[in-house]
Amino acid sequence: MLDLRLYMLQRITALIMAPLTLGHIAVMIYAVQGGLTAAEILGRTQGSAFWFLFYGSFVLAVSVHAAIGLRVILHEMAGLKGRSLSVVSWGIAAVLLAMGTQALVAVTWPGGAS
Amino acid sequence: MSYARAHPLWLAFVLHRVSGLALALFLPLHFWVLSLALTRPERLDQFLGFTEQPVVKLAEFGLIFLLAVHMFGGLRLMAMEWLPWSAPQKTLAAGAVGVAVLISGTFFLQVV
Amino acid sequence: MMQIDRHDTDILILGTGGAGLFAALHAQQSAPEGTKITIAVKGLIGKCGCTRMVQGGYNVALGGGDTVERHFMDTIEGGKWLPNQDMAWRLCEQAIVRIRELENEIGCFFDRNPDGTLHQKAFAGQTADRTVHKGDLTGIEIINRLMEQVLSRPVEKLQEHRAIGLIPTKDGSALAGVLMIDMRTGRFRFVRAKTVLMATGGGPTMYKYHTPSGDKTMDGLAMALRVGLPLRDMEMVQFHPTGLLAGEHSRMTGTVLEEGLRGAGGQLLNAAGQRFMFDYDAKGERATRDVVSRGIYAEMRKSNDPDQVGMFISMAHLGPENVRAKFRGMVKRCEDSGFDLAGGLVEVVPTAHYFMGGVVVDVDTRTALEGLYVAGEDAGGAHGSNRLGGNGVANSTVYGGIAGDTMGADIRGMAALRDPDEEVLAAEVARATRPLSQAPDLVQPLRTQLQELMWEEVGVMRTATGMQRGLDKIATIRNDLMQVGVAPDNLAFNLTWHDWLNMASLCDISEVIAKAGGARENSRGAHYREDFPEAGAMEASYFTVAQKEGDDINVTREDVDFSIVRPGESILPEGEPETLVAAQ
Amino acid sequence: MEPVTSQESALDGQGGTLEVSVWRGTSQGGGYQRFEVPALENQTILDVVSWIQQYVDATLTYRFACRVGMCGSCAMMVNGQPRWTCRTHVKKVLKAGKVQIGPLRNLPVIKDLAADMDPFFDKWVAAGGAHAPSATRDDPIPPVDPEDAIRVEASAGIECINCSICYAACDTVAGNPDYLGPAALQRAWTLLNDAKHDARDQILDAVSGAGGCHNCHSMGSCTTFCPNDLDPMSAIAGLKRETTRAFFRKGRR
Ligand SMILES: Cc1cc2nc3c(=O)[nH]c(=O)nc-3n(C[C@H](O)[C@H](O)[C@H](O)COP(=O)(O)OP(=O)(O)OC[C@H]3O[C@@H](n4cnc5c(N)ncnc54)[C@H](O)[C@@H]3O)c2cc1C
Ligand code: HEM
Ligand code: SF4
Ligand code: F3S
Ligand code: FES
Repeated sequence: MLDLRLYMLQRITALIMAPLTLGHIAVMIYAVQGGLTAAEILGRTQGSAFWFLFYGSFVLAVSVHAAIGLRVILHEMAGLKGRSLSVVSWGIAAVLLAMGTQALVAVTWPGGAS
Repeated sequence: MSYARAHPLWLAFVLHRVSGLALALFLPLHFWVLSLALTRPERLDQFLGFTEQPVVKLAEFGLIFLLAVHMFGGLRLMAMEWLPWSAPQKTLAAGAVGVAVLISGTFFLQVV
Repeated sequence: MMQIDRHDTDILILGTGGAGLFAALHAQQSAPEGTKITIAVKGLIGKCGCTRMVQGGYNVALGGGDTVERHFMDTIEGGKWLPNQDMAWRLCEQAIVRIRELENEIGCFFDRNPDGTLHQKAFAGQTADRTVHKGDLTGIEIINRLMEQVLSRPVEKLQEHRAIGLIPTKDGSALAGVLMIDMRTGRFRFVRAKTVLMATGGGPTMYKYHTPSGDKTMDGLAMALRVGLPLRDMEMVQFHPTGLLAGEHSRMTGTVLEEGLRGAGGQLLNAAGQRFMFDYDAKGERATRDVVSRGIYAEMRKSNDPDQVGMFISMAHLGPENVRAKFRGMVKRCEDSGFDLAGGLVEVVPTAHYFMGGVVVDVDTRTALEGLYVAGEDAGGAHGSNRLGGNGVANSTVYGGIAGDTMGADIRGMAALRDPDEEVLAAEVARATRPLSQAPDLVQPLRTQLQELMWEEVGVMRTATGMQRGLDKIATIRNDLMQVGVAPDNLAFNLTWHDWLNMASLCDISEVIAKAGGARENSRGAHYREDFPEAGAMEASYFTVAQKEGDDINVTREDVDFSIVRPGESILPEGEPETLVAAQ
Repeated sequence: MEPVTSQESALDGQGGTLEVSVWRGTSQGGGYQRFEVPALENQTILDVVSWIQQYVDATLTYRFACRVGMCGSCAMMVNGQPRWTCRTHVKKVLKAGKVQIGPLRNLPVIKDLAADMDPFFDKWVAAGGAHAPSATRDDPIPPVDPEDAIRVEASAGIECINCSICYAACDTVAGNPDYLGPAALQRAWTLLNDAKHDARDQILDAVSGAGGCHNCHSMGSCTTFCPNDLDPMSAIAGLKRETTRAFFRKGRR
């Protein structure tokens, strides 16, 4: 049930996420190697516009990307189609976006927990 | 019947789908844990402590490994779709990426 | 009695080979707005019949020294002066239009020369490089493209509908419609139409070794015979020299190993490993199909080892790698059935390939029965005693198109559908349901017997006594067939019932072949009489016409009308070279 | 593919019979039925099926025409894999003297081994698979450089015999009944590269809809199983590439 538009959206979001994911993994390696604690990490990310944009675009992209991906799987393997498929896909996107935003705020908003 | 389709490209597809699905299931969890930082910091600390346990650690790294697998798989796919390479070149590229994933994966697991 | 579904259309086309599909397209272009066109076919649209199996290609004179006149002269001389000259002329002339139509309108990809023009090559018997092709899978290209065009148009499609009877009007003056079996359900369906094109493609599959596709069993000619139409040149069965021999039980047996193998230097060897074709003709393996077929047949007769049936084709001396590269498809095909063409020996036999005989038609495909048109391999006349390689598909596409145009025009003068003679309809149903009320038995052994006897008695080389023996055996087999039953409880897609019907058609036409063969007391083209090995005087050429009268088949002779050129003469300008093909 | 180079018996040590299970039934359902078939040399799966119909069970239904891999009407599932049965030597698929034969996957069954191929051809047409002329029978035949890269690309898939084997092999078709499938899309790719084709823009539209080329996951089963060694997967990739390009040219619509 992928038409050109959904396909493009999925590929574009994938392309956005690829460097972000690499960046994230790199940071984690650096953090773990440097023996940083969670609090130390958060101390650097909270209040940083860079990390807000970094993880913000990841959250946006992944919500779209995963929703489209699950939509395909639901259609092909669970036989969902038509309206119910759209509703569920939008639902997934919304849940991911909501939870992602919450996490984003927690991690990058100034004055979050430390 | 499944053996009928057990050829490399099909296996690559299955791997990509399974990893994508696993990521999609894991991601909300990950978000939830992180958001604890905002709502109930002490739970986050608790949780982070919990993640120090080897089993959990392994699972976490497994998921990061999945992310790498899925990402390289996805990049491989987009290369197949968009780059007008010949079939052998694509096979080579996919092979190279696979090897890269393996090496970086093991390296990563060693570091931590 | 069985119930019959009734169905009406305006233009009905039987068969989806080159002739049927072209007729559908042309009828759509020429018929008045709102004309209903229906295609009925024994298999799936475009996937059955022999046009799809065309390998070598399509003959058409496209300049470079070649002319319609030259193509025509080759066709007449190849047919040993028996062709209907007006039909042959129209074939050669219209082939030019049809090939442009195939390229420009239908979208075929034909092979090109480096300079972008169409690549053409020469089959044996041609005096110019004339054959347009798509590798050695020309038919697939032509039929796939035609099939797409027809599938994407509003033509009614009755697939897996087998025509079993042409039903005339009560007074017998015109055709009312066609009785068929919807094979998937096993039900009868009678379709009325103002005009009907019969393009069921003949198919000499009553021979032990044969090349045509399995759906072709002479149904069309048998129907035409029953409705009383005259059939011409019915003794003319073309054998291809190199059919694969893979055992009696295998459907692969008889299928063609392409002509190009011999052209490229392939050698024919006997069981002792010796070449023999030079004993029969100075051109050796490169002689024409009929000559090589007879050479192999004669050599097979000499062998008295019952386990050693055929001769062998050997390519290995040309270098297995080279052969593999040049004949990739053929090598792979042999390999799939267990033979090594590139490096080993493959056993071959002459195999019945094409049927030159057919319904007598005019140059516009009309028959003696109003409303019935015939084109393609079902129609007789264009090839005379021998069809040149590459003229078969040209014939079916040219005349299929003409049939479509003619029907589209004629239909304007036909006000109403005609009512069938219900008695004939009932008789045809009774004929087809006969086995259903008898004790079930095997059909296949009878088919094997028929194929064996046609090969032995009415095959590559014939004698009066042999053909008479053949006629007696055909009668016995037909009697046996009439006793064989098919269980009536499940007629949906019942192949055994259709095998029975196939056998009925094959028996009918086998008898005509043998009778016509007896009536021709000379040897021309594909017809070789050991008791009359001479060709006879060309000026006194006659063709045979067979017609059913009561329960008898009458065969008469008619003089060939040399309407364009007389034997010994040529329409080529004075001083034209004999051949334009560079000697190999 | 292991080359078969000699004529020795297909069945050394098989005791002279094959154990064949054949699917029997209609669109309403059915199951496998067992037959014992004499083992012979040079025997194809089509020969096995024919023998059963001719000598044991007169009601067995299957389909074939050309007998030599040209018409694409004899495809069936053999031991779970889609194959052209007229060109599949028994020796190639026999497992301990046994073989299982069923109707082609991903298509409705008519009866026994004969599948209804209409959906396959409907999609062929829906993908824009019929040539649209840019010239008529009165025009000269246009010259085409056989070495031209675009012509070479167009020619790559031209020898498709529409046997539906790729369609049966594709799991995306199985899960997504609207998906046009590899053969139809390959045909669309050929036409897109055909300089003579007059409706090239329509092709991009036809393959960009809900059942279009973007559903393909590049599983490659089509290419793996195509009996003619064609490569629909790459053709589909070509369509994805061109539609992507068009997407950025036109901007989001
Ligand atoms: C292996 C092979 C190779 C050949 N190579 C060449 C070549 O290189 N060049 C060349 O010029 N010619 C070649 N020919 C000959 C050529 O194929 C035929 O001359 C030509 O295609 C006949 O076309 P047609 O339309 O008359 O019949 P076909 O294409 O045979 O079509 C007949 C149609 O009628 C249908 N039909 C049959 N019975 C019934 C029925 N009872 N009811 C409904 N439908 C029915 C069939 O299913 C089929 O669809 C070759 C033939 C063969 C067998
Ligand atoms: C990091 C970079 C990523 C890249 C390059 C990427 C790439 C892709 C691509 C190309 C597809 C299409 C697969 C197909 O059509 O067969 C895809 C599917 C999918 N992706 Fe991702 N992805 C990435 C990250 C993610 C993440 C983080 C998730 C999870 C949250 C995810 C979940 C999915 C899912 C569920 C699918 C559907 C799988 C399928 O259809 O089989 N992806 N991905
Ligand atoms: S691409 Fe290959 S498998 Fe698919 S229909 Fe064409 S010939 Fe058959
Ligand atoms: S098997 Fe199917 S998923 Fe694509 S690559 Fe072939 S069409
Ligand atoms: S019977 Fe024609 S492809 Fe097998």
